[in-house]
Amino acid sequence: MSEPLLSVRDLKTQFFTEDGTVRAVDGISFDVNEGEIVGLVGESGAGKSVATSSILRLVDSPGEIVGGEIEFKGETIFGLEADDDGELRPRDEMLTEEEMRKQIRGREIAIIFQDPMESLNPVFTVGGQLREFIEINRGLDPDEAKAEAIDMLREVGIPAPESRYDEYPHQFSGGMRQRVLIAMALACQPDLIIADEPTTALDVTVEGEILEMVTDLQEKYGTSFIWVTHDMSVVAEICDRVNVMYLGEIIEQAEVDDLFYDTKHPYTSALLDSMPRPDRTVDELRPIEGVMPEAIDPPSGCRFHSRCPEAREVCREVHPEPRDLSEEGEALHTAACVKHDAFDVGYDESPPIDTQATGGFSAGFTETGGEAE
Amino acid sequence: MSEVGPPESDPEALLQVRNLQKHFDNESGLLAGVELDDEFPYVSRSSSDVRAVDGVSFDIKEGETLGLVGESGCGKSTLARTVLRLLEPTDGSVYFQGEDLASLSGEPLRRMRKDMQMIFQDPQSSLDPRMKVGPIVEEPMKAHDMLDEEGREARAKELLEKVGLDPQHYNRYPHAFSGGQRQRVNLARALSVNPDFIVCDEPVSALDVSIQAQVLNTMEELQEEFDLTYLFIAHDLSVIRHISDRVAVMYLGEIVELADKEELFENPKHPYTKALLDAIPVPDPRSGGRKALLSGDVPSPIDPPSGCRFRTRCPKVIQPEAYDMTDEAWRNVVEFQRAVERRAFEETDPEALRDRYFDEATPSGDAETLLDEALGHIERDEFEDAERLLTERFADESVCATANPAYELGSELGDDRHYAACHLRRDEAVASAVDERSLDGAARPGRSEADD
Amino acid sequence: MSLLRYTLRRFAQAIPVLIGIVTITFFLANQIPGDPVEIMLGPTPAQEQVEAIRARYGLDRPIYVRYFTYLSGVATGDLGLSIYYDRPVLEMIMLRLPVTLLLMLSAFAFAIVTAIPLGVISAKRRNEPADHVSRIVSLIGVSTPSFWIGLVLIIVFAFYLGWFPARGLVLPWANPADVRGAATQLEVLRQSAHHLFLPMIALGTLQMAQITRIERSSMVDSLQGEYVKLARAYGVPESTIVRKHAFQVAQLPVITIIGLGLSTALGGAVLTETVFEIQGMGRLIITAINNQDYELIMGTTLVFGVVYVVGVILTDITYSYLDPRVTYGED
Amino acid sequence: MSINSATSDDDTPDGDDESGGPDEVEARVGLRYTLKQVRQDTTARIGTYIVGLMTFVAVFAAFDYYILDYAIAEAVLYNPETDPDQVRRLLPPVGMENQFGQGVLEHPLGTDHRGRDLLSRTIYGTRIAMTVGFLATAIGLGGGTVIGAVSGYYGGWIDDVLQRVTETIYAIPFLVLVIAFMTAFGRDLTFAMIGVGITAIPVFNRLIRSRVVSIREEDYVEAARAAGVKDRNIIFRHIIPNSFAPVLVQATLQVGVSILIVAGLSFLGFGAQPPTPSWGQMLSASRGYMLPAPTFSIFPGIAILITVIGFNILGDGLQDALDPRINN
Amino acid sequence: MRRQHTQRISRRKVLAGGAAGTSLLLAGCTGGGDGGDGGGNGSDGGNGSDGGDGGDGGSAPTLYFSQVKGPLDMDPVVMNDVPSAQITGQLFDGIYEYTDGVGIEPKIAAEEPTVERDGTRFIVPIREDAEFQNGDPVTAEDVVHTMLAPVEEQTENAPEVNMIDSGEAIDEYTAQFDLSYPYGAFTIAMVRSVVNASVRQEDTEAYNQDPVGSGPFQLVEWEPEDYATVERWDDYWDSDNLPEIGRIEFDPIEEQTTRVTELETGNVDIIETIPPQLYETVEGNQNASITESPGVGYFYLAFNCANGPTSDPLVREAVDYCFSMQQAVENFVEPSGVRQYSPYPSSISEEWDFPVDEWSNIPHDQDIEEAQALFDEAGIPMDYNWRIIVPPDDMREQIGISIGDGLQNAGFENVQVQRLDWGTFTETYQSDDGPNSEDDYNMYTLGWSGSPDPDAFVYNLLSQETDGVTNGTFHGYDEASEMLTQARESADREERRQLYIDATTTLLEGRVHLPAYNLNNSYGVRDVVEGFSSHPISSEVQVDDVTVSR
Repeated sequence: MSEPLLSVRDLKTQFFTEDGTVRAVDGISFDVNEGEIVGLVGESGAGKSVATSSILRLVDSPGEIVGGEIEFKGETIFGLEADDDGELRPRDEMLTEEEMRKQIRGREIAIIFQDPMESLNPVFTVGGQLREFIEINRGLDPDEAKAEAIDMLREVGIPAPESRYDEYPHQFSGGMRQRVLIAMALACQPDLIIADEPTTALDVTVEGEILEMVTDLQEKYGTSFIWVTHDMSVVAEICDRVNVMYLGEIIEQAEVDDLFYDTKHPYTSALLDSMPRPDRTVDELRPIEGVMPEAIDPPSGCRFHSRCPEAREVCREVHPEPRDLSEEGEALHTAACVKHDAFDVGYDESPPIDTQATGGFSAGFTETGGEAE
Repeated sequence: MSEVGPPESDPEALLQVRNLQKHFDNESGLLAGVELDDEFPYVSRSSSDVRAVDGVSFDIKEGETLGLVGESGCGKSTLARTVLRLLEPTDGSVYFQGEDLASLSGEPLRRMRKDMQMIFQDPQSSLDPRMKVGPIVEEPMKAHDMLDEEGREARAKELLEKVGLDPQHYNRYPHAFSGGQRQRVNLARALSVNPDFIVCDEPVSALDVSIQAQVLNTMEELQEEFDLTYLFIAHDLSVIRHISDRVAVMYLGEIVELADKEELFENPKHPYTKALLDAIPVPDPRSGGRKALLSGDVPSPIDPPSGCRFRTRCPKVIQPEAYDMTDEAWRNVVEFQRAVERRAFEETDPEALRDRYFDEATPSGDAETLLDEALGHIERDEFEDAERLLTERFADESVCATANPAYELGSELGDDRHYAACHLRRDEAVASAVDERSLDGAARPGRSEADD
Repeated sequence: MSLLRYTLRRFAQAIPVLIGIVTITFFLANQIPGDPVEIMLGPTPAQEQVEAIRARYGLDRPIYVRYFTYLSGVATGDLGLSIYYDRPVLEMIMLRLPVTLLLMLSAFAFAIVTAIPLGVISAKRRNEPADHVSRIVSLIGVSTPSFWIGLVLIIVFAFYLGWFPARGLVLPWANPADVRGAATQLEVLRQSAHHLFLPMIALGTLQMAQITRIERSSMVDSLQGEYVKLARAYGVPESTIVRKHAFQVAQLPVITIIGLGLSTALGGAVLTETVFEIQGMGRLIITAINNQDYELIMGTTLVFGVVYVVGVILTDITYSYLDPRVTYGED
Repeated sequence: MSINSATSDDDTPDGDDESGGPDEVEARVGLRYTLKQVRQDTTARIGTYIVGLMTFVAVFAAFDYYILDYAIAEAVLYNPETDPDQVRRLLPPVGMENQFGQGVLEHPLGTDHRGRDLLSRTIYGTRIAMTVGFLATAIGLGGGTVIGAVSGYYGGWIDDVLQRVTETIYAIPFLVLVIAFMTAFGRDLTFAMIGVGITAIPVFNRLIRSRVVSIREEDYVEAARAAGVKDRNIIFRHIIPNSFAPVLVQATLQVGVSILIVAGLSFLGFGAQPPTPSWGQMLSASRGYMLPAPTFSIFPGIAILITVIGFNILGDGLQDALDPRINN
Repeated sequence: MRRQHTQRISRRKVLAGGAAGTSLLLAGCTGGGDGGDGGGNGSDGGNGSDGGDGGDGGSAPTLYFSQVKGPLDMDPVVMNDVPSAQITGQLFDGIYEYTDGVGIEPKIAAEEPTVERDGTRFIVPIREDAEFQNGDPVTAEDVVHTMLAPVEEQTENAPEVNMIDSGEAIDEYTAQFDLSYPYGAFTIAMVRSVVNASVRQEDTEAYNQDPVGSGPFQLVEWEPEDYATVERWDDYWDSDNLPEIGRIEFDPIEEQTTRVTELETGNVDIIETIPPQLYETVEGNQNASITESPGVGYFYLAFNCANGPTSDPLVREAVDYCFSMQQAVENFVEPSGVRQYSPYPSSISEEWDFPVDEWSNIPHDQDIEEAQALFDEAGIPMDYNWRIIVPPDDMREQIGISIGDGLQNAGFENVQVQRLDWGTFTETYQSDDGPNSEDDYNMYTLGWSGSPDPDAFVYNLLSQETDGVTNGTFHGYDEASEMLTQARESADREERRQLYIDATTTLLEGRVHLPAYNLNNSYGVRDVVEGFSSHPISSEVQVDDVTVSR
């Protein structure tokens, strides 16, 4: 396989709040290859959005990327090295802020945000906003940019794009606005588009249209996607490969079919089991007990152990790093669960933890979090 | 037509909703409705009522869960609130335990509320942040003078435990709980007065999937234990499929289809239901994705389409009797008409358009003449004329536009009758309440229940 | 709905408010103790003279008759006769109104021109020294009585430094022949600006401070908006984000605040005109009150109300112009 | 951090924000919470100190006047010396000199045009300012709450009528309105206070009405209605307590505004009459003496400035402390 | 400095203080420090009537004159306030006019009047060369109209001339007036601006806007209560007295600090009325100086002698003991004014040789114990509510407060010194039938300015005939009051003098008034102006000798 388009290694992003340090993204690694749609899936609070903003180095204060490497097409988006005093400082080849803005953002990596209602500036016309981004990222003059913008609007299925070009965001429905955002991303002709829960706020019928459109356009332009979502159905429908996040970590990574049919991590399977199905009647849902703990003070060992039906004592103590569990000749499939033999930390001998006792209602409380007072 | 009221419906039903309407006045204020025109008489009063719920009828039997599904903006939440008489209906009746809630108000209404409760979508905003969980759960009991103070506290704690919370959290404030737990508090509050009927307005849609399942399970357990009747509203068909006994599908203020769950999911009779089902993604990469997609936007509820409200997006609009086209040609005409309406193309050359829209099947006869005329308009850049022509002569001539559909069908799966508001079903109907030419959008009776 | 129709409708909606103002002022003015006729004629007028005057000003009729007469008068643009000056109230007001409007406009111009950069810098450099300075300036601005600022300005800039005149106003469109030391219209303008400077600052400081505060918080909000995040993600330079993307959205609450500030500023004009002895509406109403000149009190109060209502409508229109989300059809 | 961020941006009235300590079990609303937040917010704390100091001075001045020392009041209101020969008019503050003499320690801020001690008068003025500020605000708050709550909760024609009336009051620039009001009813401080209070009614009415209207739409109010809770209990148990924070902020700011307006009124001769040492009246009296004795007009001005700043920072601080967005 | 000491003829005009309301206007002149009273003025903006058609100031310099208040009227017949008089004095010539002192000399009149019929008939010869600005000659008709119109039209200043029974033009240049009673000060009453009878009668209201006078200046434009601009009439009939300055711009500045500031900055050349605390500031100005002279005025404390404790002379004396008027005047009035012991300003006292020394011994020095003793004797309870009302003027307020302090020092707990705005103030003290109750007021402070004749002061302020009009004391000294009427109606100066002395002594000893002070008419004048000096009559602004060098 050729060099991945984007390579993220051990990325750590933390938020320094009064209450303590929130380790929103805690050492994740994944690649995106050319022409691929990579899913990033997880429940709210898993750190998906922080991970994507980190890739563009757009983490807002008090958040900060504190470690790891991000390489994009050979350029170092983020990378630290220790200087003589042992202090970490950015490596020389790391892109400057100015270079990020001029070379990467929009031009190479574009992003689509979750909320189409808020992401468009309400006081400028849709076309104007689109045109501005095209001008900036493709160096076109205003007239060309406008023509391009109109083409792009038509491409994403906006009717009568010439007249809608001059309309304002509030005159568009939610689905239409999301189409505009997609048009923005595509129009800049980036190599990678990060789609941050772009269809979550939409009705299923609209979501369907948009996913179909994206699939078509992805084929047409060959753009790579990182598709962030919490919805396994969307993942199943659109992604080539999937990363499952839980509490700041990627706990399983696999091709989409493998993920659904050869699930390796208990969290992933619990997630799949807890969903009601539209295509058949499920009599009994099997929910994941408890709630996701606070990223400010995650559980020791495996972070999922407090809710895991398969948890054993060892899970409390050993923090598993993701390992490749694929068989020879199969696609890469990593998971971070000690129940697999590859880990060999004595899972089988370890006594089970009764998750019902710690799960259920009481684990739901957030009192485990340490307020620094 | 005006046959509303209990006589024809199931006397056993806990709740009977008859021709319920809720219109919102779009504007408020003294002069808000007055508009100044450029022409004489300069001032006019416009009425721009939003017909959020427009003539809905259904029954809910004791102990069952009726799922109500629809896209955002279809009027589900308004219906829920109107049924509970939190909103005053514009017209129609809601019989609950034999009393017409629509005609009640003040103290009698307040007392009725003891037996019907509601659970809201947003678990955060539905709990007063200033009140502790205990008093929140006790509040309805207090309002209905149930028990004494100690008794209420004991019951509150018991209920907290029942819904899966720790009774010791009686003294905590809502913000100390997670979303799923708050929804449990909501459940406990609703249950506190021992109601018969609970309206659940998207109770799990704000929750993460893993939590959704917890709450859904709890709700089912409680239903069993307390003999509850649910009206369960959701936009997520998976959730509906999981929890409901019967399902009603709502579109633009009307119920378009109502049937037993299995019947509805496996044998949908209304094109909208079909489209909706087809649009749901399945969490399975081998499922092959969505089958078909609906296009176009939901029309404005201020001025909904005549006849069948879904006809502007319906892939199966019926050909007007005046024409005799092949189905394919008719499909093309519809597609072309919608494309013109949406200005989906820039092309004005008639030939190119013909190629694009009528490649394999061209209408003949009158239809052809009309089509040529429309293409002529487009060539002269008179899109509006073309649109008007196509709409008036094709879309508005269809039976879908001229008559309000309402048909009772036999059910293939399950015993209940199957209601579908679609003219395609007129031949299968065992009963109908189609009022031809009643285009004013007024009373369209729904005869949804069989009387067995 | 077109802008014109929107405007017309807003004015139509203002009519009940204006009637309300007339009613309030009418009954307040009639509550005023003392007899205006006595003020006019002295303490021992002849009885027939009193009656003649009462008849002339309609004071002999019952109050409700006078109310409706007044109301219909107002509707036809007749605000009555000033008892003290024996001149039509409207004529006196029209003489003074431009002065007050000039003062108000310049004060707001000053406020807006200084406040917007201050607020933007403050928001951009949140919690940096520039922000602290601007916040302290605006805090002092909202906490200082405008008349006191005026007094201090007079002492410092007029008496000690002698840079500006301590009083009066020259209308920029005045005839150069009537303006001292001005031969050309340009010099009149210069004189006008010279006179306007101190009162403008005295009156404008509060507005400036208020606008700075709202501009700052509005910009802070706007800079946190999703659309700003989007613009950043698309490589838009930070300066463009501040100047364009965040700025324009942030101006909407500012416009609202300017509208609300009109009320304060009109009140402040009364004080400023007193301090700087400017012959405007503010001084007119004080004079009217001291002379117990009913008609003039009512007229000036009404016109103050009208100016405010018109101002609010204008800001509404500006708002609806700047915010495409406002449709002219609805409120 | 609460779990479901899907609803976290929902702006519940008193900021159920995402951050916040898990141990904190008390409500994020209400007086105790407010005080706690204020303690943690530096600006709010400074504001509290200033307002506290001014309140103390005001209470002390009042206490002193009525109970302890009649002579001080006399010094404030009348001549400091029983012997007019020794009247020292327009003295500068201690350590300074002007054409009337040299500052003396007994009159640390100097004397006014009648030889009265400026410090005592300024202190006494605090009492007037604070009383007027608080009472005027109380009138506005009381009237505005009743009108706003009734109008917001019931809506319909009651709302229409009440809103048109307050709108009209609001449409007359408030200084003009108060002047007209005082001309009609009386020119002294009491009417200034009432007048300013009346003009504040629309401010609170607007705020409370909009709070009520928005809270009325809150799910928890609807939940209470659905549960069959009586209207009265809904208003008192849910709506009013949840309007607390913004009203508190507005009321704090309004005290400052009222002090400013009353000072302006006194300056114009509407309000406190001599010899009552209200700050506005002192400023008005000092106008003629600004050139020879500028300090006479400086100190009352500074007193106003500091007091109003106090209320403004306290208000700002409260707003920050109670605003979930900034608190993050 | 005046270059010529004797200017043969000058336009002089006095606002004889006879009518109600004069005191009100006077308050403006004394420059109260309050910010709220009085009318408005100040803007240069707006448009007035455009009065001047002829007139050509040419290149002659402009004088910028800051008044205390703006003018109200331009028609001398109705005009009744100082600022208006200061301006109309430039536009009109008087029948008689003041010299640079309080002496009187003919202007339109050719010489002194001939007095006949025991002082009830005055025959006035008119100059034949005088001419109005519209070209009409000034005739006896005009003079007669000037004198009769106020009464006929019941103007506010009618009392100044209401002793005239009839008047007629004997021939074109001789006017004759018959009085209802002998009136000693009639010549002073004839210090009136002559109006153009025919023009005025044609449209009386327009005349007030656009007057036609015979004076050396023409009105260019003006705005009531605001500014006025006059321009030299180069065709002035009395060309010997054509002023040097080409134009005067009158502009009111109410606020004393502002006035001084504007003088400082040079925006105005002359400012009227320097308040005491600003003397030093103006004196410290290197480019300006002060010119002042004692005015024809009188400021006093008056008791309510009809009701309440002050109806008892003992109480009035006790009040006198309570405080030191001398000290109060020194503290609050000087150097803008001087202590005065009688109702007569020094110019009158000197001219009439009144026993000022004797009167100056009447007021007591402060003696609290004595005061307390007297209050005890009169049986006034210590919780009595004293109410002293004062007009919105700092000095008079301070006199009132000094008394209030004195009463407190004497042990009274409830003393209220109430500063009222003018309308309320005059209404309160002018109550028609005496104060209805003692609560209205116990004392008030007020001032008066008038023509330089004793009658103008004592008759208006102390005669029972003016009770409730300009006299708010409602005192019961019938005999003294009668004497004042006699003196008014006598033509014999010596007889009048004796009557005034007797009546005044009685009233002062009865302490109906406590005389307080008189103000100087003071002006701040920039050095560019030469030849301007203050005049005892506040409405007199004499500019004939004034030169401006810029």
